[in-house]
Amino acid sequence: MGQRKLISGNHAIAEAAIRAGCRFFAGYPITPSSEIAERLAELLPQYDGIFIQMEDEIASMGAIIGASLTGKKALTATSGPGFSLKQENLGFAIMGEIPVVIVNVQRGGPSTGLPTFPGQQDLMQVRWGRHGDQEIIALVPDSIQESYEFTIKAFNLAEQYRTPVILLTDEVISQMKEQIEIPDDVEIIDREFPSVPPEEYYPFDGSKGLVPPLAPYGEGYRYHITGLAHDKTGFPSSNPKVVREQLERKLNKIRKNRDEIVDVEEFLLEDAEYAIFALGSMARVAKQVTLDLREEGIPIGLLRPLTLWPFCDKELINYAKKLKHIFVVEMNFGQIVGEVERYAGKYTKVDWYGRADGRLIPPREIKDFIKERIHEN
Amino acid sequence: MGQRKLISGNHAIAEAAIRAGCRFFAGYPITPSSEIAERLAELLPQYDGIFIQMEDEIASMGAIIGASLTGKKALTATSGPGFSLKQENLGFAIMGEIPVVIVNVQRGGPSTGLPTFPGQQDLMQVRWGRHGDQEIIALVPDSIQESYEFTIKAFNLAEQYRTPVILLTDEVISQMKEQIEIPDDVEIIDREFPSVPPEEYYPFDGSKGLVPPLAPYGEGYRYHITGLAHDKTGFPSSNPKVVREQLERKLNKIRKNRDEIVDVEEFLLEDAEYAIFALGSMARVAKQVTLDLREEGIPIGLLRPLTLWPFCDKELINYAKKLKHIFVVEMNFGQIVGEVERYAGKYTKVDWYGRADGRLIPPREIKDFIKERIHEN
Amino acid sequence: MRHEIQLVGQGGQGIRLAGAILARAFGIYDKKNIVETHLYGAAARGGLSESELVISDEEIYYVKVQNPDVLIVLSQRAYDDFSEPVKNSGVILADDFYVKNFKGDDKRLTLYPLTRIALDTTGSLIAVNVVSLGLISALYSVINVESMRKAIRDLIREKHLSKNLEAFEEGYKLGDNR
Amino acid sequence: MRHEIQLVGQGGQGIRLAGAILARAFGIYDKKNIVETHLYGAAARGGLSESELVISDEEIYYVKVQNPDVLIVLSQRAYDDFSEPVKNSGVILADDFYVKNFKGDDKRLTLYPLTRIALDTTGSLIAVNVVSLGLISALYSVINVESMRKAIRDLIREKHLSKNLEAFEEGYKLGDNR
Amino acid sequence: MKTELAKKYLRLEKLPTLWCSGCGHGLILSSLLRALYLLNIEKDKVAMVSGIGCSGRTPGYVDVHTLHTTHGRAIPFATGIKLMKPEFYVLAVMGDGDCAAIGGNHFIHAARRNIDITAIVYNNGIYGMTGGQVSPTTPYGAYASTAPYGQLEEPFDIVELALGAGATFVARSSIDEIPKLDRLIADGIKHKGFSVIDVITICPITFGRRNKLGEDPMMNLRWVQDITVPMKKAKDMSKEELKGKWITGIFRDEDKPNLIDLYLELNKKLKHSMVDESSKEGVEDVRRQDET
Amino acid sequence: MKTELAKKYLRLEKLPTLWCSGCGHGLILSSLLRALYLLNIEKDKVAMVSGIGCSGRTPGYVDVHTLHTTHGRAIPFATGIKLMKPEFYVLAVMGDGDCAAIGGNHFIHAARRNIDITAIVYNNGIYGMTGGQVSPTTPYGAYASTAPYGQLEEPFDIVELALGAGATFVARSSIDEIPKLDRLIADGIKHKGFSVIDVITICPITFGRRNKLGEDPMMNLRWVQDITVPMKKAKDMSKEELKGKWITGIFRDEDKPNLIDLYLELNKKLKHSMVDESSKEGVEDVRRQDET
Amino acid sequence: MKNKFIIKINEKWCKGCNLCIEFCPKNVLELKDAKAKVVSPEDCIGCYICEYRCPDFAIEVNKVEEEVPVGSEKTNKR
Amino acid sequence: MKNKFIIKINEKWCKGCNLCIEFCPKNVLELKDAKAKVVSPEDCIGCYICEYRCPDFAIEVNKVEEEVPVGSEKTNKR
Ligand SMILES: Cc1ncc(C[n+]2csc(CCOP(=O)(O)OP(=O)(O)O)c2C)c(N)n1
Ligand SMILES: Cc1ncc(C[n+]2csc(CCOP(=O)(O)OP(=O)(O)O)c2C)c(N)n1
Ligand code: SF4
Ligand code: SF4
Ligand code: SF4
Ligand code: SF4
Ligand code: SF4
Ligand code: SF4
Ligand SMILES: [Mg+2]
Ligand SMILES: [Mg+2]
Repeated sequence: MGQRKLISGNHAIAEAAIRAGCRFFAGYPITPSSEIAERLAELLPQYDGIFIQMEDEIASMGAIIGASLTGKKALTATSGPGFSLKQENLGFAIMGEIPVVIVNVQRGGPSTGLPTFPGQQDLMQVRWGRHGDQEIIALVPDSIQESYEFTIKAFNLAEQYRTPVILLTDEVISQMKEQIEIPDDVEIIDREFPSVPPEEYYPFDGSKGLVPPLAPYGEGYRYHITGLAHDKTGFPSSNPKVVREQLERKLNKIRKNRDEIVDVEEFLLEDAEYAIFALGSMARVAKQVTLDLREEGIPIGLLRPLTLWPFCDKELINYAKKLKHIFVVEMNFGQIVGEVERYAGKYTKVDWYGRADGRLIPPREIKDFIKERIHEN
Repeated sequence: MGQRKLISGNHAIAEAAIRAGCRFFAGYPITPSSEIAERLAELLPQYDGIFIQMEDEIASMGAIIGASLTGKKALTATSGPGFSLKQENLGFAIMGEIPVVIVNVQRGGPSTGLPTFPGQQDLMQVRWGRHGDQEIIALVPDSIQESYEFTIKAFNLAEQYRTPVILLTDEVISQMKEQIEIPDDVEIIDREFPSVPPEEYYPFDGSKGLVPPLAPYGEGYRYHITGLAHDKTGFPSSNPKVVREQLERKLNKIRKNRDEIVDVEEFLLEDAEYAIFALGSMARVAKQVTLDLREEGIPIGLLRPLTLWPFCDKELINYAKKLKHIFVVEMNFGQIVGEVERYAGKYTKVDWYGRADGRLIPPREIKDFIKERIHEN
Repeated sequence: MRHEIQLVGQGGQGIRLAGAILARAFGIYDKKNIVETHLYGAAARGGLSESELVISDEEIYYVKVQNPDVLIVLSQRAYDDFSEPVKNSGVILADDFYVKNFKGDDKRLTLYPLTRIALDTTGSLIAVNVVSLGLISALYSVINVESMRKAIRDLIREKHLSKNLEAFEEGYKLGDNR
Repeated sequence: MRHEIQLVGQGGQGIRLAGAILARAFGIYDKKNIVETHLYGAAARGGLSESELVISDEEIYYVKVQNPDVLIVLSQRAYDDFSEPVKNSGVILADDFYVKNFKGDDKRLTLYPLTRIALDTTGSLIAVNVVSLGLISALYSVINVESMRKAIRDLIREKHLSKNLEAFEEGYKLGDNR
Repeated sequence: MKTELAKKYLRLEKLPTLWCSGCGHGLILSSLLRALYLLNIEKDKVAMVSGIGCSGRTPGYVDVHTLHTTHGRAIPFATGIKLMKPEFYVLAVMGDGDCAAIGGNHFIHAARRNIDITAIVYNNGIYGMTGGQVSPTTPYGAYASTAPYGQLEEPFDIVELALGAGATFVARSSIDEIPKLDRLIADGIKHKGFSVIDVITICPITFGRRNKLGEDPMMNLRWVQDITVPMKKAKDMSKEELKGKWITGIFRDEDKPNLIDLYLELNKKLKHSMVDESSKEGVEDVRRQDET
Repeated sequence: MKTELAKKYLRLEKLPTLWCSGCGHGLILSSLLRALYLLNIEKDKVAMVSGIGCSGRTPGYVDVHTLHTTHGRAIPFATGIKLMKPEFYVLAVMGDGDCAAIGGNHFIHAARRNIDITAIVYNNGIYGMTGGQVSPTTPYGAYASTAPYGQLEEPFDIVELALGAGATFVARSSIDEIPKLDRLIADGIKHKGFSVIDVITICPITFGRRNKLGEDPMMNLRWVQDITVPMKKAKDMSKEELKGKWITGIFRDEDKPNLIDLYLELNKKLKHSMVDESSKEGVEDVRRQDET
Repeated sequence: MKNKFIIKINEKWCKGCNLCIEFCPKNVLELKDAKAKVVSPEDCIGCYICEYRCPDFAIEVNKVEEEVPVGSEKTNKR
Repeated sequence: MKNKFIIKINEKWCKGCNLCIEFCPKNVLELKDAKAKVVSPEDCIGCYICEYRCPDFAIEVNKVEEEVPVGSEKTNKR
């Protein structure tokens, strides 16, 4: 059995990163994420890795992309304001198909907002924060255990799909301490090495699959990467057919693999007539609400996305068809409810409860809301 | 009758800005927006205004906020990569409720993408690009005439609602030339001056309406603005009730006034059974398609949002209830279709056609697509 | 059973360390499920300091304290702002040095000379945290005092350890006597 | 009626200026609706240069040229890449100095010594743009030659004007003669 | 006494400040207020702009036009204000991280432009607000939460950086040089053009504690005395002796046209000489556009 | 001949370059390749990183590991590469806007850190790629599309800026100093630590044309001859005479520990001396966390 | 004509940082209950050091010239 | 033993910028049809200036030592 530990979410992320094989961290301090950096500043040099505090978040994002190209796994961590600054270079990583992991520990927003309080207000930004069409993978833990496991999963997905992955946590999950069990065995996925000799290698060649291998620097494969639209060789092209093919492949490697990537937790849904849809720290609150309502005889369950993006549209629709009513609960002023309405709205009633004032919404409030809505019908 | 001119979209924006009373421009060059800056570099000094090229887009965004606080109207212009960089300070302007206008001339993305080709790939970024909950106003012209008029409207809305407004255009509309008629009279709205003496002035006091007046610097009103959550005085507060009230007011001044703000064009919709939903340069293509299909006897029309955000949900639903089928056409890989599905999906069929390869999608392609879908049913 | 313990005071009273000790005692030595959260404000020093603990044999979903079983208040403001939600059956343990004004007649409240004991045994104000821990270890049956001692040994630096253990025992006596 | 005119060549042949002159002649003097768009590539000089014009009495919705009525090609690459979409009833006017290889037997195509005339009348390659404008003014009835002359006067700098007008007339003669 | 008089610039109801006991930032604020008082500046003519950090709390306490912007961006916001309000005194107060890490670019560009803003750097060599991470002025070898084995990077010399970027008034002082600092800040404010005052200060809580100075403000202040050397004295010291020391004094005080004056001049010139022809005829812009 | 041999570093199939006829950027590229040739550097040990701009096209032509990043960000990407591949020669090629406008902060921080990267600035005093807007090195009074009445701001002196920021190798040259430039670049590459080579170059198309030099490369090159002065000669010139001139030569060449070596040393030390106790026990991190 | 100095400490603002106390050349001040206190006002020489060294606007020194009668506007203001 | 120099111009790469021509001290080169051309190869003194001044890798100067027989590997390579 694995080792038992009592640590914070931020420290769990740092330690899991080491476990996942991360050997480079570049970041810029920001509450409530800084402990990830601080812990890695201690750990990385012990594992022959490198920790660097850069001059800002833009530089941090650039540095981890550079580091990843050498074949190493690289991480950065930030919170809202810093995440906003990273968008341009994050878009570059998506365009260049460079595996990196970005932690966004959500705090209350907008703007400088409430630095020491939680929020779930960057859900849509994660998906749409950048110019240009892009797909992104984002994982949302609701415990320290998951903070650890999803960190490893984030690195795995990044390597497997050759793409940036966001670990989207929040102030509650990152700052609180609870026990976790460090698993003895974890699966670690490393990026594929090209199977062809350098002369035949094209870094964006989709002919053999949606995810072309990425050759690490210094192994005889000398190629070009640009943020410009490019062809399979990596060199710029504005030929509409080429542009489209490349971009579609980049989108499709996520879209077409969504079944492999998307994961949800189904909590007491089997016989449910109602369901809450919630994620991250609010999903924990929702579990409490579910149990409480069940005690009162209401057949309710919880559908919790573990991967926020790609969105769990299929899983949701599947339940929507069976359910009388879905209650979306989030710590913001209306974000993921839009997606739920888009997919479930045709099949069932969708209601929303949420707000963002820096505090977890307590179970009672949600319970009252749901009961009222159920009785209205 | 107004003066007739033959100018490009970018120049129309620059000239309209002067007309709207803009006296400050801070920007950073980027294709295909640079002519806006270049023209204002010529014009502003002639109108006792100031043009400054800043060191980057972040600084440009900061500078126009500073300038606006002095009571002057201020503008910046950019394209995708620069727009991504502006997000953090744009969020500050929303939080601080500071009127400014930002032009985003969309080019092909993602990343550096296709600098000299058009795209409609920042539609969702405009809405969701920042951390924290925010509402934004975004106008989308489809001609040079509208580029001129919407620029003035953007300044008016910014002043009226004390909020940043985005003028979202694209490479086609910004670079092409066509005739416009400069209207003789235009309505110019200036921000409200406080009606109370300085001692009684609170810059975020929502008690008298959703939009508190903003006192210009140097008139005896000395107040504080911060990006932190704050109370009506502008000073930081983390009191959940205060935080929530303030944030809700900021959101509601857009949400509750959506009927005043939202505008759509209804093109041949009166007797339509089908409709295209398209905007900006693609709406012009869609108009051609509509006319062509009408000639073939298909009763189709076009619903075109002039304000992309807030979204024209009501107007759309209204038509969705009557229509057999809505065809969303956009120059990207699926963005605004999500909103259309969310609101119209319950009432009618929604289909999507789009792509982004740097070229306007020609009418024939869209026509074929629509006819095929109609016949399938 | 879900138990909720909350400690509130100001910066410099070792509140967060006390929370960590409790967390460790329950979480590591007693093998209960625990979640520790805390408030930390804008001020680095002198501001409010808070730590809260949810303890349970089952899984803990809602991680924040709602109606504490035990609330320790080490400052007036802590008492003013945090006493209300405490369960009717719960207890409020207040430091008699800092907490002087009370709202009406509160049956949940008891005053203890925590700060004075801290000063007497260690000469330092900060030891008020371990004194408080000693007190609740005696008063509150879910707490295993041996685990607490172990957790203190784990988390307090060598050079302060013996003084702190002494203070802990003094606190314990305070509770045991009553 | 919708008319589509497209000019393609390389940087340094004044393509964009020619497009602007056409746009001005139609748009300002003839009061037609026009839309002028253009391609501009990554290279500042030496790359492809293109300007296209849609002219109509009605509103112009689709702003790009689809099947040009008139295509002027001033480079081989221009011919290779842009001739295909030209209407069957349309014309391709090619410069015989730069365009040398043709695909099969193209009835739409006619060769003209545009560059040579430009060199002869002005001594400069760049005047090929106004020569071309002269040519199409003669060939293409929708074009009002007086408006073209006015537009040239508006847009060409004083010191180059007379030479350019001369080149324009030479181009006009070239079309008128046939 | 002077302090008392300078208190007219305070928002009294906002005090006590949120800074920790003995935080050096308060000393800079009080110097700053006395400088305003010395110059007898009207409150309504002052804008004070900050970024984010403990230093960024400053504007909240001062009864002028105050703006607490985003981290590192005080100067761009200040630039917008100054350009539209040339008659204003515009002060940018920044932490060392704020000014020289994330905000470094704006800082050097303001210096280059010689825009008439006064930049005051609260240089405690650490990120106070976020809990003690290294800053670009953390001394080599010092400990910080993100330098648990000691900082490996060399610090910026803010003065050198400002000089290299072209600032026209550049000075350094410390919280141990009060009331000299009052004068220095006043000189900076009076200076027409970009002025920089780098003030060496202390953060006992996040720097002192990790670096064997403890949380005692006095210990930390003694360290400031240790590492600062007045310019006069420095002249007689060897390079070796000066290693790790910050020299205090005025490094540059230069009269040069400042950006605002140049702008105003241009606008005046244009007002009398020209009207844009294109706005009449739509000609010039066609020509222009075709050129690019 | 040398050029021919240096062509082994070219991606021949990518030529001719997309640069305009007579663009100075090609001259810098050829110097750069000869420098690699001079040092006999293995292609597989070189990473060349650029931002966006005409200068940013450089990596596309060079047969090494090449990365065309976002505008202004060459150095951060290069930093990540260098830190993970200490044995690599990492070159950052940047335009003046790229390096000193949007990228200014990264530039000064790399200098401060003394990270072993070679920065080559293609300094044409203009934004070539976007059509001739002012750059931070546009001379005072020069015309540009965003300075139709002449530039009102003073330019950066890239050398002064680099020196002020702490760079350990700082030199300036021009495209009129070839083949001297080859050597200089080679020196920069060899230098262990951050090296800066500011190369004055020309953009006839967007700068020349607007500034009475026309599009003729020769005219533009003569202007470079005019405005550059070798260090030796400059010593005998007055301040007045040097106004508006760029001095060429090596300004600093200093031996100082560079960041990579410091990191490697630390890692080596740690490897032999410690294991993180907390990973065994979960104790240390509780304690640690409670401290902040 | 000896000057007198009135030292005023604003306890609400004083954070007990000790700086004024450490710097006072005449040991006029002392720390009590985490606040600065004036213990020997008569020793004060009016050097203003305490005022200048206080980071919290919490201590002020005012000269009272003997000729100014107590109760005049000047002293009363405080 | 006089050296000979072979000047090779790659017309595909030459952009006719004129720089080599302007700088050649011996007027060996000329611009024709927008490309550099060698017009008087015999005057070349092998100073390599043209090569160093070309921004486009389009001109190369190679010394042919007289003793090397034509057809040897060394000259053939070109
Ligand atoms: C974009 C962004 N990144 C990071 C932060 C977090 N942050 C707030 S203050 C600060 C640094 C504070 O240090 P300094 O500027 O030296 O000021 P001090 O607190 O020391 O006065 C940081 C990194 C932020 N608010 N925004
Ligand atoms: C974030 C961002 N802002 C602006 C641009 C547009 N842009 C591309 S290159 C460039 C400047 C080019 O000038 P310089 O760096 O001097 O290089 P040059 O072309 O002169 O070699 C600009 C502003 C961009 N690509 N990205
Ligand atoms: S953390 Fe440091 S800088 Fe911030 S207020 Fe406290 S002592 Fe001052
Ligand atoms: S625009 Fe200027 S910098 Fe760019 S390639 Fe042409 S000449 Fe060179
Ligand atoms: S004025 Fe001088 S002597 Fe008097 S209390 Fe203050 S420091 Fe001491
Ligand atoms: S210096 Fe000020 S805050 Fe510190 S002890 Fe003295 S009066 Fe109090
Ligand atoms: S080598 Fe010298 S002499 Fe010979 S062609 Fe070149 S420049 Fe002229
Ligand atoms: S320098 Fe090079 S590109 Fe220019 S003309 Fe000579 S060979 Fe051609
Ligand atoms: Mg600091
Ligand atoms: Mg440049």
